[in-house]
Amino acid sequence: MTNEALQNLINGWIPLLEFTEEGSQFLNISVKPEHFHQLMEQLKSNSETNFDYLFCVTGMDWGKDLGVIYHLESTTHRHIIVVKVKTEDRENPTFDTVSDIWKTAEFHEREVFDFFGIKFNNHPNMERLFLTDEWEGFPLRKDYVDEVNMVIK
Amino acid sequence: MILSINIVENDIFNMLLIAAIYLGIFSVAGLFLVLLERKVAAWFQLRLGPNRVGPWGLLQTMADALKLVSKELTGTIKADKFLYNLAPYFVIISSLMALAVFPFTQEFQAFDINIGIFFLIAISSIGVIGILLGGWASNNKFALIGAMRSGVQTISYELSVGLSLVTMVLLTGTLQLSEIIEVQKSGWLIVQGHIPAIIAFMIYMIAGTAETNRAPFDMVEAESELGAGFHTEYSGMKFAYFFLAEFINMFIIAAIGTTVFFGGWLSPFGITESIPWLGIFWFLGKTFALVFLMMWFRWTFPRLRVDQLLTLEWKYLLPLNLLNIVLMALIVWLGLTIQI
Amino acid sequence: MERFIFYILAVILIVSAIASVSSKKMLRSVIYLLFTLCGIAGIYFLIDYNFLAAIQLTVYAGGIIVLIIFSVVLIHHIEMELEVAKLSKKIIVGLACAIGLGVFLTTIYSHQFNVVENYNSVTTEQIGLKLLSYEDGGFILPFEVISVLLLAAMIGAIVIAKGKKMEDGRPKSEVLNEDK
Amino acid sequence: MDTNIANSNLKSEDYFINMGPQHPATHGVLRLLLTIDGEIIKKVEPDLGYIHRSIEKMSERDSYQQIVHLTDRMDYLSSHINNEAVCLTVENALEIEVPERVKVIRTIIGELTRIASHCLWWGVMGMDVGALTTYFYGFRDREMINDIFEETCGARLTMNYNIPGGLMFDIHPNFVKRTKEFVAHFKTKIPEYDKLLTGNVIFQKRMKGVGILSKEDAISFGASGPVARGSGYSCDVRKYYPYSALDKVTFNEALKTDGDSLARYEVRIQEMWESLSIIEQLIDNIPEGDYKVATKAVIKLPKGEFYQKVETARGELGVFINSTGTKNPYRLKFRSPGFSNLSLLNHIAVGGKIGDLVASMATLDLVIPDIDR
Repeated sequence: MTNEALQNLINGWIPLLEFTEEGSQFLNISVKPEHFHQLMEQLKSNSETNFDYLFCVTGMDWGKDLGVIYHLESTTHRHIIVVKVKTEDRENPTFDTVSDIWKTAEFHEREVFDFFGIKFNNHPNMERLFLTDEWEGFPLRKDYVDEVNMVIK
Repeated sequence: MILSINIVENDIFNMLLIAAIYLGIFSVAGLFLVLLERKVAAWFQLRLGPNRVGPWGLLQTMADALKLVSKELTGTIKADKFLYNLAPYFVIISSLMALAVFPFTQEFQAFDINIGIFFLIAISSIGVIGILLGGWASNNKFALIGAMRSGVQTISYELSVGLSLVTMVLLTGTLQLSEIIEVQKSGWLIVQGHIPAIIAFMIYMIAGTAETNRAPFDMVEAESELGAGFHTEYSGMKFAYFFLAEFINMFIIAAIGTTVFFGGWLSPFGITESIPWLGIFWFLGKTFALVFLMMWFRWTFPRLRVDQLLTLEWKYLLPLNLLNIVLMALIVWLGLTIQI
Repeated sequence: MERFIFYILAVILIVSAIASVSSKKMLRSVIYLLFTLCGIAGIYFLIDYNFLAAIQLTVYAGGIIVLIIFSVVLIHHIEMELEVAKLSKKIIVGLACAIGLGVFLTTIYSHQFNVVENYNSVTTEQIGLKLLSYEDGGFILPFEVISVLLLAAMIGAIVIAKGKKMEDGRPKSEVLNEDK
Repeated sequence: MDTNIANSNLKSEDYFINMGPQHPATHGVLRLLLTIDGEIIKKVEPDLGYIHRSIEKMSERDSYQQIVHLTDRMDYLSSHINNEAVCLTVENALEIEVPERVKVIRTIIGELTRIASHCLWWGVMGMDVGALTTYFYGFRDREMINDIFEETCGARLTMNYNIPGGLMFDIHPNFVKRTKEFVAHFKTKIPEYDKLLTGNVIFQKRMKGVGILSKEDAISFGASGPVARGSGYSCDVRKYYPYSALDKVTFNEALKTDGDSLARYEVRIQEMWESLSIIEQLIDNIPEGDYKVATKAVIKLPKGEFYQKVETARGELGVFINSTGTKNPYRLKFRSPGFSNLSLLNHIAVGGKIGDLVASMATLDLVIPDIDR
């Protein structure tokens, strides 16, 4: 399915979606956190989109916002879409988990939590994955400072 | 030099001498087998193997033994020290005791007991206690799992070893090792007993390999699963005891096979009958051929899984073995044996 | 010489028997028991009862001790120690043991033992014939009775090992519990 | 005594085992927390991060040329393909068209890397199921490939042969000859692999029906590479999103539908044949031309987001770059195949024996630095 067709199809499902193709080879959708889980569920279950393969989950720190970028692919239609969700709450950023939709998300979301401190509601095991439990801070955030170990030019 | 030590006199000096000679045989055979294993492994794996220490690497295992002797002994803090230290001796003493009853030649036999084969089976059942103890007393979970596996494995495969030997005892009518060889002067037992004897030999080799905890039945060590299994926490000389015992056990299994199936020190067709001391070369030659077979298994086969191991024993080997005994009994009863 | 070996074996037997009942760690008791059994096997060897000695080693040392070790290892942790009995119990047991020993020793010393002349070792063949003979002094009946007993034990073991019967993929007991 | 209390006393406790971080079967510093019941696995919980070097954070500080060097250290067995992934992303973003010669050489070396990686996997796979000899057979053939690499780019493992815009140097004059020798040699060796291991009854029994992964689960767990293709999920990036010279060659995607360990094993053996076929198609007609195009000393990517997939020996490697137009990426994310493949280990191991866990973990072909990045 082409990007326009996808945009037209998805546009009606959820309010307040933003579509863009600027600066990216895929169709990007920005969604509000409260509608996020609903959108993802529909993207997977709708037979025309059928995004059953979540292949990349990227935590992002845009300076002001924290968010997560999901790269989705459909193994039947072979189209790709990018879903972005962001929040301005840097103290306690929380999104809904999608590990109930794609099992791989369980590990990827733990990685995002580990490095960005973004929590996921209803996640079965929301603990640090790579770093030790007593680690302070979230290293991949732009404002993370570690005077001893970090070399920044 | 021919050692006529068949008649044990009530002389302490004599006993000590025999004990010393056997200890010598034991350690030399152990070290040589380790070297042989490494050479065979290298041959199978397109490598050179040890070739630095001594001519053709002959002294390599000596160097390794020296290294092991001089190593620090370590252990876990909460280990049951008494049992932990005791375990290697169980393993090594049981294999040393078994060595005593073999007739290396007609004369060279320390202890010609009238229940030779039964004695060997009895002794080999004690070695497993050492492994169980070592695994438990190390206070290591991997070691414990290895020990439990070993217990299960040895108890199961002892049956097959015993029954396949019983099959051959039907032919000989005696348990005494020297007499078993006497019987074979009219044809090695594997010839005399033809088909059932060959089946019994195959079962014996499979079960014997399992009994010594060697690949493909090395569940006990299973280095990709359990690290080093029951001897994970052993180091230095105590580890060397386990290591040496494994090789001596392999030698013992092969020696029993030689004695029972291939005529012990008898030469083929009696070609060296006139020179009795040549018997030791025949005995060792046959034994090392069987040892080589076991090494061949080890360096070719993948390891079985623990449940497959038990399935093999209880569902295939044991029923086959029982059938084989009936078959052999029939053959002996009807006089269908082949005599040369 | 034989006397010398006998005393060594006797010392091993007595010391390990005492250690077996007095050790606080369960697995150690089992090992002392193993020493006792091995010592008995040694005495059998000494008096040329080779078959009996080998049986002693296979069945008791190799079989039963391994099973005991197995069960101990499965339930017993390395740090666990047995409880010490109360003093009153200790005294009662000690008295009972002393009485037993006394009876035993008086019996032995009041009997006149004769040294066997023309002793010859029993072969396996003789034992086998005796076991399967149905004439006078034959052991065929006890032999068969014991094999039936062993069969019963084996079936029992299989029934226990098989565990609960499954009904619709669940253990039967669970289904029964729901009905109550 | 109350019967309930008696029952609760008889209840067995969970038995925990730490497999790793130093353990022969985890192939690196991976720690698995196993919950077992006797020999049967009840739960597998991976504990990661023992060799995490934060390559993603380091990338935010480095120039694009420098980032290429970091990727060698991720999946060190597919180092060339990792390099290629970053280079392709940068080239696509800058809209540079690299010469045909570069594309062909990249593809040939990529496939050689894949064969080398599978050789190593085959060796250690055999070791994991207890056949120790396979290790030396696998390494014997891998050594030939490493020699070719050494001659061409000076390194055997972390090659660094790719740079944004082409290759570091031209190929060695012997490259074509030696690669052809290797192909001829290796064609006689894969049947040997089958003889030694694949056909063995014990091996078949160890692998068949062990660690079953259905197609749906494979997709849901984000599996890729041979792991997913063993479950019948056709996902070869080389087929669906061909890069470099892969659109000029014909090859079959190795697919098996059983989903067990044996299927994953057979897929990899099949892939070695396919890689040989790709090399054969390209090796005789490497086009003449430059081995690189000139790029600026300081590469600045345009503002935007760029994503590139490549197929490493372990599966789909994705490089996601978010650029703000400076000389460093604002955010760089590697979607590593091993990380997703590891996430399904618990799923396929539960209910099996410890031996099954080791066998099915070997067929996942994990490289820990790839997971720990």
